[in-house]
Amino acid sequence: MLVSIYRYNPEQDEKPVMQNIDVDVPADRDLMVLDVLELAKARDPSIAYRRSCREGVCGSDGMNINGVNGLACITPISKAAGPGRKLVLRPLPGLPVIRDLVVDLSGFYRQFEKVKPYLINDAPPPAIERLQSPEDREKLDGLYECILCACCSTACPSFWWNPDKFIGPAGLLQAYRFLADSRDTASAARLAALDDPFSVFRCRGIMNCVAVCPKGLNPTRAIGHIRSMLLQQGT
Amino acid sequence: MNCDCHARLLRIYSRRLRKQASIGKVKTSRPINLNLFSIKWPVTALVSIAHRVSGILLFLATALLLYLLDLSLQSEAGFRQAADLLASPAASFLIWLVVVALLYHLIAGSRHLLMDIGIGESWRAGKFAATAVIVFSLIGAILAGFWLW
Amino acid sequence: MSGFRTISFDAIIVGGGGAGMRAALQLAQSGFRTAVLSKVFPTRSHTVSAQGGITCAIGSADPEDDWRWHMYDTVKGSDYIGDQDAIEYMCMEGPQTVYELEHMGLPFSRTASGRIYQRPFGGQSKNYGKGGQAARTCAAADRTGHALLHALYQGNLKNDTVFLNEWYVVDLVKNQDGAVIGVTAINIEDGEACFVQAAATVLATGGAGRIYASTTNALINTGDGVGMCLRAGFPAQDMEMWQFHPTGIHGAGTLVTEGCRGEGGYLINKDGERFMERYAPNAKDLAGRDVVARSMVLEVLEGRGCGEHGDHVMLKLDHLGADVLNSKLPGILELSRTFAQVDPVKEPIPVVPTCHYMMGGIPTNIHGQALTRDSAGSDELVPGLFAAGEAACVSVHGANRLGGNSLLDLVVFGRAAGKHIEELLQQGMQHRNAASADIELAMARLRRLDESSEGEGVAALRSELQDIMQLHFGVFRTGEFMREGVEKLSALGQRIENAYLADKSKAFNTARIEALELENLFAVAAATATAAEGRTESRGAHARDDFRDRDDDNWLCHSLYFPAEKKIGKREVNFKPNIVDTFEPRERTY
Amino acid sequence: MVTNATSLGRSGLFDWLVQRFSALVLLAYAICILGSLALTPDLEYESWRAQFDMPAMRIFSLIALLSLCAHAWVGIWTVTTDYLNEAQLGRAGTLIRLLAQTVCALLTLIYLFWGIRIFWGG
Repeated sequence: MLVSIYRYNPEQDEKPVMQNIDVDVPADRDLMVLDVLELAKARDPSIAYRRSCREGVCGSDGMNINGVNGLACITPISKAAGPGRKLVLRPLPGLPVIRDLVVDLSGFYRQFEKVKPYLINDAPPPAIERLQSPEDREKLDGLYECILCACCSTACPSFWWNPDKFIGPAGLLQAYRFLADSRDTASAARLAALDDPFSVFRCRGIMNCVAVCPKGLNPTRAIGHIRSMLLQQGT
Repeated sequence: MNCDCHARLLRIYSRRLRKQASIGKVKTSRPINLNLFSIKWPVTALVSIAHRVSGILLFLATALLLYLLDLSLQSEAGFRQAADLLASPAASFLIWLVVVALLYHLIAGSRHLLMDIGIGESWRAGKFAATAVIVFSLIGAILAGFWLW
Repeated sequence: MSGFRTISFDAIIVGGGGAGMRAALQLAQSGFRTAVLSKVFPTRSHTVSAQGGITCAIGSADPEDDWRWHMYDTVKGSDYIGDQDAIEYMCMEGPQTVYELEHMGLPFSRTASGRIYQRPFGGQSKNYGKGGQAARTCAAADRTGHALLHALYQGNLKNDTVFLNEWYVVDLVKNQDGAVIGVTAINIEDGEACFVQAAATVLATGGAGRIYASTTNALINTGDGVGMCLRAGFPAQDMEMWQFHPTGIHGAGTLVTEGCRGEGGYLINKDGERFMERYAPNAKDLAGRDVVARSMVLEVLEGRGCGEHGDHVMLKLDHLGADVLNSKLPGILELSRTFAQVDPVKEPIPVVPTCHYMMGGIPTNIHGQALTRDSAGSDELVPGLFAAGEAACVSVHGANRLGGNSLLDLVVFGRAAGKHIEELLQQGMQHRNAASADIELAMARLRRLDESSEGEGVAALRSELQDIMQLHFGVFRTGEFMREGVEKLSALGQRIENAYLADKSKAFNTARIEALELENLFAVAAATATAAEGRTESRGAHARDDFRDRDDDNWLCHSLYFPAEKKIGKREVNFKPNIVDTFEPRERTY
Repeated sequence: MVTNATSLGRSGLFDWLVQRFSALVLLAYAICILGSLALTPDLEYESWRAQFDMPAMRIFSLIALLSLCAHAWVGIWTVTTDYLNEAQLGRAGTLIRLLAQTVCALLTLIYLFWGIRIFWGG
């Protein structure tokens, strides 16, 4: 199978190039893109990419696969490229490339940290757990599962254009995860910190984030909920 | 030292440490992969980008529309002049373009308004609505053509 | 210090998984200069893959539940070589640590009354084995590890812990007194090698499942902490004890949680028979993991395996209904559809026992302090060195870990290590000075790789290692076959020492990291092989064809592998809990 | 929080509300005008003029004009801050953006006064 990989080594290359590598893939089963990368790396160990759990829960190997952001470890090549077609692997769009398929995620993490992604509740905790009804807990479904792979934010043009000001779908999903938590008491302050023209409102609802999320989460909807909460508070 | 103050100092210290630890080679001039043609755009994105483009077109075309409106409302003669202008193939094509942009902007905008009230936020509904925007706009463009010519 | 930057902290934690971040949180909260060095961004650590839950007697499912019952189960599960002081501490402190996690924001699933949801897991009983199956595993759907790891990362962000992410720790730095005074580490992003100095160094580097060809473990689980300790001359304990999880997806090795069986799923052979009823008439599919894994292999060996090659069995879940599966096991549906092309709502999942957990590791006491042997053969603390989580062997799991006890182990002992270091620092524990030579010594490995000009590539050597381990040290072991394995390994060891690093570049050179990891994998594999060959009995996960019975007269003890001599010794099991009476060894049936 | 001197209300929510309300007005106005044009194929000057001279229509037109300007400004501001910033253009980004915004603001003002003259000029 022909694999085209974005190569850039800052110590050798002026500019990134697309390198074509022919990888022998077993014909009897459908490999994941990560398996193909591992095969390519066995031949050329200088190819750099991140990976860890290889089962889609750690979020390390987000990359742009044939034009679509996704996790290499749970994207089958049959779905990514189709039979006989070339696999094209590029780093996540819009972020500085450290090397090959490895991007600098520090800006992405900064936006995540901006939303104070932790439970705030200054009341002294009870001797046991804080109680939460199953209905209240259900509100966190579709939010807490985020793996911070950055597939969504780096598929979002608003995040490309204003990576320092727009929090981006991943960060906003996390913001809503805490706004929606019945145990969190800082909603007002959280909302106040989001009511500027950029942090939330740069979302144009284009749904690229929803289209690529490997966990099937829906940041667009979460952002809509944040807007509704801002509206309730602000009017 | 009170507790708050201590915590603040600690925070400042830890930021400095973080920074210190990340000092290394200067990280300027890293390339960014942002070749817009290498990216596959879902239909929802295309519809949204077209909405933006049509908005910009309309902003510029407003001058034309205001001019025509002004002319047509000035006098009987102005009205004729405006009507004659519209009769020329080039101008009527231009007007058709503007009307199409307007229709598209209205239809796609209505989808955004619906999404604001929580309709069409799931991926499936979003794709469906975006496709519907395209279909309705095409029908609108054809009708506008019939109406103009 | 010649050419190397030195960064200094009160305490450093190597590893950003559950144990490391829990220790870091403790220290950051008390204001000490603490840094976590992690080779991956912390939420990419393997804790994230834990599914089923964290076992602990919080009395939500059953208000009568008692931590002593949990302790009994754990001692029995360990096949009696778990240290009872440590197990007692873990089970007793457990509820408090779980509540702390909940207060931190961990989104546990809930019961109708709003308490944390608990599900049944293997090896759990009420009333010291006499009251039937217990439900003691606190769960956040089937994503408990993910929820736990993220909650801990969030807690650390809140407390401004310093994270040195994507820093790879190469080796421990020892001074002439044998005290650990810090580590050498590479900043992966730019390749810079540093000396990171600390009064306390905590190894929370997780397991080493990647020594086997088929494992549920992440690709990063390369036993770095154990490798470092062995290279520094410290012993490793119970390294023969590797848990094979009964339900790894056939072919892919991906984990399918025991929670599936907790929720009512069961294993069937090719005839559709629920075979665990024969092997464990009472607990059935919820017997200890070692028991279930062995039963599965026996079914396959006796020709009742499923599939074209008859090499696996099936996990049946469809009878639970789509609603239960969607609410309690959503992640399993995802994984099965992706990796087995099977929809558990309709069809059973093909599963095989797959390497899952390292019960052994760096021997520690309940404060996380690493132990070695003095010349007289008794325990001695390693000054400045601590370990917690899977890398450590405290030992609460003995010869077999119960499901849900690993998450508990890592938060309880991560926290305990943090607390103890806190005390020591308050008492004035100081940095010890390093001589240049000490650091140079620890940098030697890096230099060798940079100077390598020929030899074999890392990937091929690694897969050879994994195949040897899989073949010779799997679910069933025999002496002769293991001795063959030990020989193959020692030949391989020489080739690994000469591994060739072709790419010498600095920036994000993953080839260099993988070469360094390979040496750790090999160190762990060698320890495992020697210990497995040396323990001439069957106990817990260690099952030998040539010694089928448990031998309490000779082997009711830990094994201790000494890297310098490449030999194993014995270490006494602690049978002295502080509060409860000792649980005496008995025959272990389910 | 990120603030911006050139945004309309300096609050994201305010801008967002302005854009939504103005959108609704413009939608209604467009339907009204396009509808009347489509329904009267042989339009004469007198009826055309009379339509815009109705008091209700004059007010509606004015509201629509104001909505148009507000809607356009929020849109233009969004577009310019997306593409014409330092992240895209380097250091000159702010200057270029200010220039573009000035031009657009002038154009918007021209539209506003021109429109008022058309509808209310006599």
